[in-house]
Amino acid sequence: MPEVERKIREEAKNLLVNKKVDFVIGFEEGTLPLRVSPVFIYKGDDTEKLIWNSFCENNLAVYLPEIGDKKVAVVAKGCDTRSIVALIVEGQIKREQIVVIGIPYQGMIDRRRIEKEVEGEILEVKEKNDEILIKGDVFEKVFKKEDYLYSSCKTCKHRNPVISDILIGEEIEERTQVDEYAEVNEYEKKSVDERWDYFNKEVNKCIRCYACRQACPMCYCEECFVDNSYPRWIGKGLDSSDLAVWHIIRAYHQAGRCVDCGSCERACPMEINLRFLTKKINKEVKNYFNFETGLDSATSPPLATFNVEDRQDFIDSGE
Amino acid sequence: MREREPKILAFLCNWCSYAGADLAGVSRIQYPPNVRVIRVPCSSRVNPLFILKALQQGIDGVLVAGCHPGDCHYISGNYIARRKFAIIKNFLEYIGIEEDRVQFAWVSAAEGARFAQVIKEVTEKVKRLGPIKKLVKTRGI
Amino acid sequence: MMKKISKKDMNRFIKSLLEDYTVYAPVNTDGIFSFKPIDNFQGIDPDYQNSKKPPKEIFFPQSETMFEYEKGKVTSAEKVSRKRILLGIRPCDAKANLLLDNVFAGEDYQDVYYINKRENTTIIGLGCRKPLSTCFCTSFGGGPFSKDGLDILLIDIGDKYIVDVVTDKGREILTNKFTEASEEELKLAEKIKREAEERIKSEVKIEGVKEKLDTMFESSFWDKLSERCLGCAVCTYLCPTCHCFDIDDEAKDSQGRRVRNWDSCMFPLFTLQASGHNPRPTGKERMRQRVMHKFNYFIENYKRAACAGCGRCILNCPVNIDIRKVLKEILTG
Amino acid sequence: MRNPYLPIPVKVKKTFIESEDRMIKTLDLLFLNKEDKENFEFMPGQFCEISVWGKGEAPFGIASSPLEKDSLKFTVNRAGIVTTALHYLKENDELGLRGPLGNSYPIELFKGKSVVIVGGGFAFTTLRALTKYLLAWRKDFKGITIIYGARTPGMLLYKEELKEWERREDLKVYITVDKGDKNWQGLVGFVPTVVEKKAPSPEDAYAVICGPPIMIKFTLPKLLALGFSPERIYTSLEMRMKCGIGKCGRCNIGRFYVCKDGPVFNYAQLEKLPGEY
Repeated sequence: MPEVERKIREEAKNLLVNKKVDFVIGFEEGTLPLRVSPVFIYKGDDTEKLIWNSFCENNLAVYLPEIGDKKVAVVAKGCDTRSIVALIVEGQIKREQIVVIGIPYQGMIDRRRIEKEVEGEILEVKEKNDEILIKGDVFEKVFKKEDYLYSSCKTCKHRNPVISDILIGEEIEERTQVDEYAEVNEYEKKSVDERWDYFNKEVNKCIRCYACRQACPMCYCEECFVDNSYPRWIGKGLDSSDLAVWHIIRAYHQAGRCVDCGSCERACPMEINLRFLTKKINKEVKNYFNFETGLDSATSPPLATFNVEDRQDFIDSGE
Repeated sequence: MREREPKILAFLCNWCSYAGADLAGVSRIQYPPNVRVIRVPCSSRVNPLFILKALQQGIDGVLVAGCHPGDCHYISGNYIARRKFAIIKNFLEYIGIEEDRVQFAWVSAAEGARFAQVIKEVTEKVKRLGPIKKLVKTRGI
Repeated sequence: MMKKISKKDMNRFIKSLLEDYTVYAPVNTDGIFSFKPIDNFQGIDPDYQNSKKPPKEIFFPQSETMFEYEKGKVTSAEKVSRKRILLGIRPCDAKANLLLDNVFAGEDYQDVYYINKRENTTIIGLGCRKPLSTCFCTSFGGGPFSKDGLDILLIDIGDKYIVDVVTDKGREILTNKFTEASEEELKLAEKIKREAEERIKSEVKIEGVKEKLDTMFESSFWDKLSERCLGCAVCTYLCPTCHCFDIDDEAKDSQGRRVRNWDSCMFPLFTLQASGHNPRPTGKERMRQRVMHKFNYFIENYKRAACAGCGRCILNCPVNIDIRKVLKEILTG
Repeated sequence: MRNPYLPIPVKVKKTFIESEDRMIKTLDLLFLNKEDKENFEFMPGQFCEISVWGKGEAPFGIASSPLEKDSLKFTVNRAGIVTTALHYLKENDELGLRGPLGNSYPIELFKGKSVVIVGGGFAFTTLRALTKYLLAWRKDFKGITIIYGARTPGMLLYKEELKEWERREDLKVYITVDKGDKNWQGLVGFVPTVVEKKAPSPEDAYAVICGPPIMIKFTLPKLLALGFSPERIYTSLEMRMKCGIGKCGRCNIGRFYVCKDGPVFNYAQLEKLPGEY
């Protein structure tokens, strides 16, 4: 058993047995290869269920706005801890309610990419150091983890938890050299019509299941704008104009709030490139307001505040 | 064939830009008649959804105008609005909506002539783009 | 009636059908298959396992105009302008259509939109040579080569298809390119079938689930089951038997259209009343509704579960809630 | 095959503001086509889906009795888009109508028996239909008791008719308000308390109860304590509905669809159903 997994169980057990928390949110074995499932653990004995591997892709902070007045421990990667900070900043949870079990991690494996690279169904997976061993009916293949990380993990600059009460595993060196907006910059070079065509193609895959919204820790609104009936902003069908507005506003509402954990994209059954939208928002937030989400709990979200000196080069000011 | 005149929607803040429009009117300054005005209490009242909803319905261009920085009737409304607009404007361009479909301006109550000038420029820019095709909802609203 | 046709002739045959029919076939878009009208046919994509969205959408589209109106003048969109062929659907989904028939074409109100499309469609199914580990159609009386709900079943035996003609509707479209299958070919088809059936390892016990659920409405099981659920509609939208919808007007002034869109019992809005009261206020009640509706209420009304074992909800749930596990826990817990 | 989703055309004959807060309005409708009118046969307790062109469709219980000639009444509480639009309608405005939908109060069972009608707030609509029907065939029934409550005197529906009913000798009418005003001389108090105090006899009697969930919750035990059996207490369920014909799924409770198998149920039935209403 990997050391990290053993430590998670041990710490979770301690917290529960000593009644430091009401429950622990972590991961358990999934029913499919390359999958795990979030789990809520209430009893010390059940902590044996907890696991840790390169498929723990969900951002468990998504469950926190619903915990009421409970005290909860949560297993969190770097991005997840930034979501927790963002939720604290927005007053959705209280710091003292949460015990963060922070885990520095190199990134999660993009299961879909692996699935696409083998012929036939994957039946067995083993993780060994830097490699993933995949077995199917008629094939066996080894993948280098680093080459198959989720795109959000590949460009992540905050792989260490920004807050943690219990840190499990060694802190890892942050990559300062990666260009996290490389894809956005590339995209910006395209012509306006090319950009629209791609955007349109992507959003037209949407089936309005709202998995992206539901998987996002920051989409905690009591009633989402698409569900408003009065005014009813957009139609509920598959009209491409409505789909476009849904995805524009969903991304826009993430301004200064998205930690780029990639949960929305992983949840999407239609495999829409959702990060290419939020990533642009993140880029502009950085550009205009020099802000990155979830790094500290003292700074207000950028769209809830202002600076008199903010750039206004896009406004006709008469000067 | 005659060019179709563009339809432009202007959200004007009640305290400055709307008064500026009024001044342009009472001063009898001529400006293109393409603009339909919606008066809002403050430029920060303009939710980006309003802009998208207008484009969805076939409006060729949207202008949002408010008080100059420092002049907001509500002290800081236009500063907040400015942040929202920075994001949405860049984002709409990014996904392929032409830059000039959505424009922003500061116009004070004293700037009747400037209001006319802004409208003239906005109209020209939108005219150059031609009728809106992207984002328009063709059935229902 | 067992016939055969070479794959080459099959392609020509499908192309010839395009003249009189709208042909829906699995189309690969960026790795995701969906049933779309095609204008050319070059065979079924070898990567095709099953469509992401179930083919129920051919009869019950996710978003469908019911009628257009201008003030009181109503023009219904119930008619189907062209006959249709639905090509390449999997036996589980064909079986699921039969379950939907109970709802839309049952004894009381007839849903003309669904029925018109259903009646005007000839369904050519494609047997599954390689069912996935998440397939459990056999638990519901189906199988990788089940003929229920199909007009024609195709069995891929390499360079040709064995064509099992199930209904008269299927027989009607055949041409002289379909010839008698030989003894040997039929034997091969049998072998392929057997091998496929053996591959299905996910056996889910269904007997007793309904009775157990009868006693479980107040159980804490639902709290436990729903806590990890995100409340999205992946499981219901991708389910070939889910049939809930919303009716919505898209209109300007008094002119517009009435549309129906898929809806999901997993959304809080589904049951929220104008007063603010919600009979199913939390994820727990909504998860319970989904399971109860499929494995209790539906059985009570129609004598079978509203599940065909296609495995879509298992494969696509963002938090890996596995209905096979849920059913097992219901029986044993 | 008839398309059950297509509305038939009707128009507004008259509108009437019922409540002092002007939020409740009664619409009286007329059929535009003669054959639609002839085909429209209903019983008290059934409902219709009303379409406001350009706005949408919503379900409403029929407030008039089938025996009222040239009248089809719906009482509408203004809450959302459709109900607001309905409030803005004027005489001769055209609408769409689907129905009658759902089941009705079991009037056959009531014959030769007493009927106790308990209503609260604006849920009195189908109870009005029922009352009118019972009064039209008065001699077919034994005692008729009406207990009806609203927040204030001004919030009572059908005020003129209530007065008329109070004057009649062949039925007992108890009108109560949560809070009276200076002109109010009737009962003050909540419906459950009035039910308890006035204690209508359960002998050979059926009870029909409609109102806000909280009222029903507290009235039900009182009726049971008086000796009404669950089989003889009927109610009409409120659920969010769309299709009205048991397809769209949202009003599903247990094996039933409230729109198709209801909305009228007795408490013996409801006790066996999940309490999701």
